[in-house]
Amino acid sequence: MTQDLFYSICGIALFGIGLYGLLIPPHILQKILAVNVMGTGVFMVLIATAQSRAPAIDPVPHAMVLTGIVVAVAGTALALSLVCRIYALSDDTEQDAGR
Amino acid sequence: MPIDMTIDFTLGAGVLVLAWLSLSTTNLFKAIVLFISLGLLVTITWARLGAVDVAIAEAAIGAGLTGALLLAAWRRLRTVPGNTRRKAGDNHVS
Amino acid sequence: MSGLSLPALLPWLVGLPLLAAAASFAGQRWVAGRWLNAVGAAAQLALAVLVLWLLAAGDSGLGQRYTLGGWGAPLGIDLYIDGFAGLMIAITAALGFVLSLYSCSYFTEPDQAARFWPLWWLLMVALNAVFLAADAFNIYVTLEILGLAAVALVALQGGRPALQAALRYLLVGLLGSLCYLLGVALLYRAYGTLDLAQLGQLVHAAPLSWAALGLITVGLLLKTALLPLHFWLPPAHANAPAPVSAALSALVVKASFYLLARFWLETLSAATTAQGLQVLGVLGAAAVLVGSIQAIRAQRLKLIVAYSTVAQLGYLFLLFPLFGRPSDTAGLGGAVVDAVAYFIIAHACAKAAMFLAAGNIQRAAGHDDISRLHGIARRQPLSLFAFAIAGASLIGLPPSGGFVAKWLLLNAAIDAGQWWWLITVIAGGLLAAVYVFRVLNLAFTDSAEQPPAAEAQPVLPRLLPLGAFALAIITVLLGFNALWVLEVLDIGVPPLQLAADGEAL
Amino acid sequence: MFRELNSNAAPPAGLRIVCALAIVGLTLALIAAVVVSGPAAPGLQAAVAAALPHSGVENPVTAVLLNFRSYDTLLEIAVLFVVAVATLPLRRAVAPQRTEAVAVEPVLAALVKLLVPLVVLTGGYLLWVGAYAPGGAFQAGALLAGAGVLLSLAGGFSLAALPARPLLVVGLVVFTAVAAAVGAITGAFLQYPVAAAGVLILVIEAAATVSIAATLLLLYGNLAEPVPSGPLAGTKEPAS
Repeated sequence: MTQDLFYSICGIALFGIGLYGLLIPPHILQKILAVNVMGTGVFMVLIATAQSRAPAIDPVPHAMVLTGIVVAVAGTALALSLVCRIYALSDDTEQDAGR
Repeated sequence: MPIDMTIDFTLGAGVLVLAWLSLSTTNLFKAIVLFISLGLLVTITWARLGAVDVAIAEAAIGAGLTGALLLAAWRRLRTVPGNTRRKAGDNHVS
Repeated sequence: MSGLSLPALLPWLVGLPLLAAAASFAGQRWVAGRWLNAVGAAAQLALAVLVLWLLAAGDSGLGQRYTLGGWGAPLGIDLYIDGFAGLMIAITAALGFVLSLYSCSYFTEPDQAARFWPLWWLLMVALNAVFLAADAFNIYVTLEILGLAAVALVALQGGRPALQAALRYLLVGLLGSLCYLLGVALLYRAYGTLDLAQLGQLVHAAPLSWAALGLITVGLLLKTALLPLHFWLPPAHANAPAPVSAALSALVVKASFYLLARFWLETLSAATTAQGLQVLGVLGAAAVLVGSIQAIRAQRLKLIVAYSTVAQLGYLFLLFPLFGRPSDTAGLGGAVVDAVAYFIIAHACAKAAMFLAAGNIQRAAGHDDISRLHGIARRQPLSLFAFAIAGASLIGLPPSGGFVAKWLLLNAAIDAGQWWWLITVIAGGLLAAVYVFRVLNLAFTDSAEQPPAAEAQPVLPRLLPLGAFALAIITVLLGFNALWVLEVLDIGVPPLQLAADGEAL
Repeated sequence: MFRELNSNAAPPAGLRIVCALAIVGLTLALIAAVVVSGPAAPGLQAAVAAALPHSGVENPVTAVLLNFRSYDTLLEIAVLFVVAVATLPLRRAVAPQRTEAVAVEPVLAALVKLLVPLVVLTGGYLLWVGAYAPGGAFQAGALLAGAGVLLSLAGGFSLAALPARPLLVVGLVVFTAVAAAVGAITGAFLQYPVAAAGVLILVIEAAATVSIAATLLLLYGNLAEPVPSGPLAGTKEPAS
């Protein structure tokens, strides 16, 4: 098994773990974590692909991942700020949980 | 080379296990800390795959800043008992 | 040729709103300056009209490429415009102008206005960039701007329902983006390029192509809110401020649909199957029925309009089974694409008019609970009139854009020999009639226990009902100017295919 | 599916199992697709290497980010700008009035005073070195933001004191302005004249670094010190 194939598989598995985490776990913060885990999985596939062209490493996927990391932190920050605003508005978070 | 494969398998398995633990624990603080450790392990992985630019960004933004944001949000969710619900401007569209 | 060349204008479709975003952000303390945003929107409209005119006047009748940075694909990023893209840009600019004027009157509170305008302009940036995109990864970045700006605009209203809807919208959007990005990563792994045109030539039926197609499809379907994945749309669209709801329903969901059409019928067409196309069509038909029924059952005016969007989006997906698998990379054109593109435009105008009208009614009445909206027609005649005209277009009554759109769609279905889609189109029209007349019926009847003058209704600024009314008029005008729209659409389609269509007609 | 904001009730076991099986199936299918399709196709490294001498920088990743695919990076800065606009507190009047002043340990304060210039210096170095070696605007911006976080932790400065608006927007403005200006010279939007490419890229990166650092700092500041924002400007929790 080549290195790039191994990390591609890891990346897809990470994507799957993140997807399960997004759909299943109870807390919103963990859903936000899960989105980040999914993103890391995608990045791993990209970096593995870049590495598959060794010894000349393809810099384009690296640039894509750099862009992706910044986009991910932007999305995470927006999500967290929404969570905090919702929390500040609620009397009792449990009460609204089932809506 | 056997040593190389050992490193790769350790890294890959470590990343998957940390991700799973982080998403399956019921303790939020633990989840965030595990996520930050995941970011650090991923940083090592990027460096190993020759993506040094990405590794620096991952350490600074992916693990560092995202971790700081998550911890800050966690503290607010824990400490602020949002009991100052304002009726006006809240329910006018519900 | 004159000094005006079409491709050189393309980057300004992105650059102009980008600068406007920065300017409206830097000058947001200047309250009177908000009217400058309307001027900016007029400039964008002028630019879009100029682009469309040059596109239509071009002797080649071909799509046009622009190489950003002078590198050219696959190393650099290109922009691409053909008739379909040009029309989407034009409808974005046209609606953008009307909605900007409306928003100048709508957002009177400085804090809200200060945040609205930069986000609004960034939404325009993203829409134009999506329609011009010719690079798979570039689309990911534009989709993120689009998604995050849309979420921020939904959250603008504040209040728990809006914030929760925004949060759910955000998570769904991020999930969709990541599915799309994984698909792009697999495509790059398999073919080593990100340029859509090059991918279109390289892609062949193989497991990795199917995996990429599946991921890209799921990602974009989530963002387009096709039936089983539509759960996030009604709360988000119903709880946003009126001009935002209008833009989301009219333009934002169409952007991801546009990309789906590009990927399925152009770039990845070699990896598609006839069954896959039929499945998309069936989901669309189901969306028409389920969305309409939920609209009939909804209790809030804006929620009715939002569910109606779920239903109307379903019609668009008839594109896939009716278009079928292109035998070669032929470009998006022909009678079916005409019908669907026309449907997009007609629905965009009608739905924007409807959301503005609903927003006016909500603002005037202080709520949009339809059981308490008896006799609203007397107090908001112009808004109600706009709602009625837009409703007629959604039902498909002549003379309206919606009528022509459905007529074209019916023709396309018969031409394709797939008459069974007719049932969906007709049933959808009847169901739309039910929810539109349910609102109108209430609005024109006075309830017994109505306290007419008890509560002083706030007087709306004149522009608010006028904005809704103007869009309703455009909807009708569209019905009279169908031919011109259809001509533009065929730009970028090889003449061979056009000739074949001509014979078919 | 995304209904619960904050409940700790786990979904029913049946749903979890169905979900898990579906995801495992999907993951295996994707892995199978990758495995059977054999080695990856040749990428763009040859094209990048060929064009690198004309890009104005020596680090291929920086060349891709700021020259070959600079349009992506421009839009990426727009993404950060979206989030900055969406979360920027609008009312300065009710800015942080934290009653319990953070008790700053003198040792920590001294350490931070020593550390922050070092971090800022490293950030500047990363920005400059990005042309030749791993580094660049995003890494530098993140480091600068880290320095800001450290400073605010030590009580050295308040985030509200920054002239936030110009800092947040400068990256976008400079990038767009340079893109258009070089377009007027070379004929294509974002096409730098080869001789000036290195300098122009450094200018763009410097402006971007400032905006990135300011945005990241703002995002952290919003969460760390609860400032009322936007339509919720009245709903501040009592400082207890």
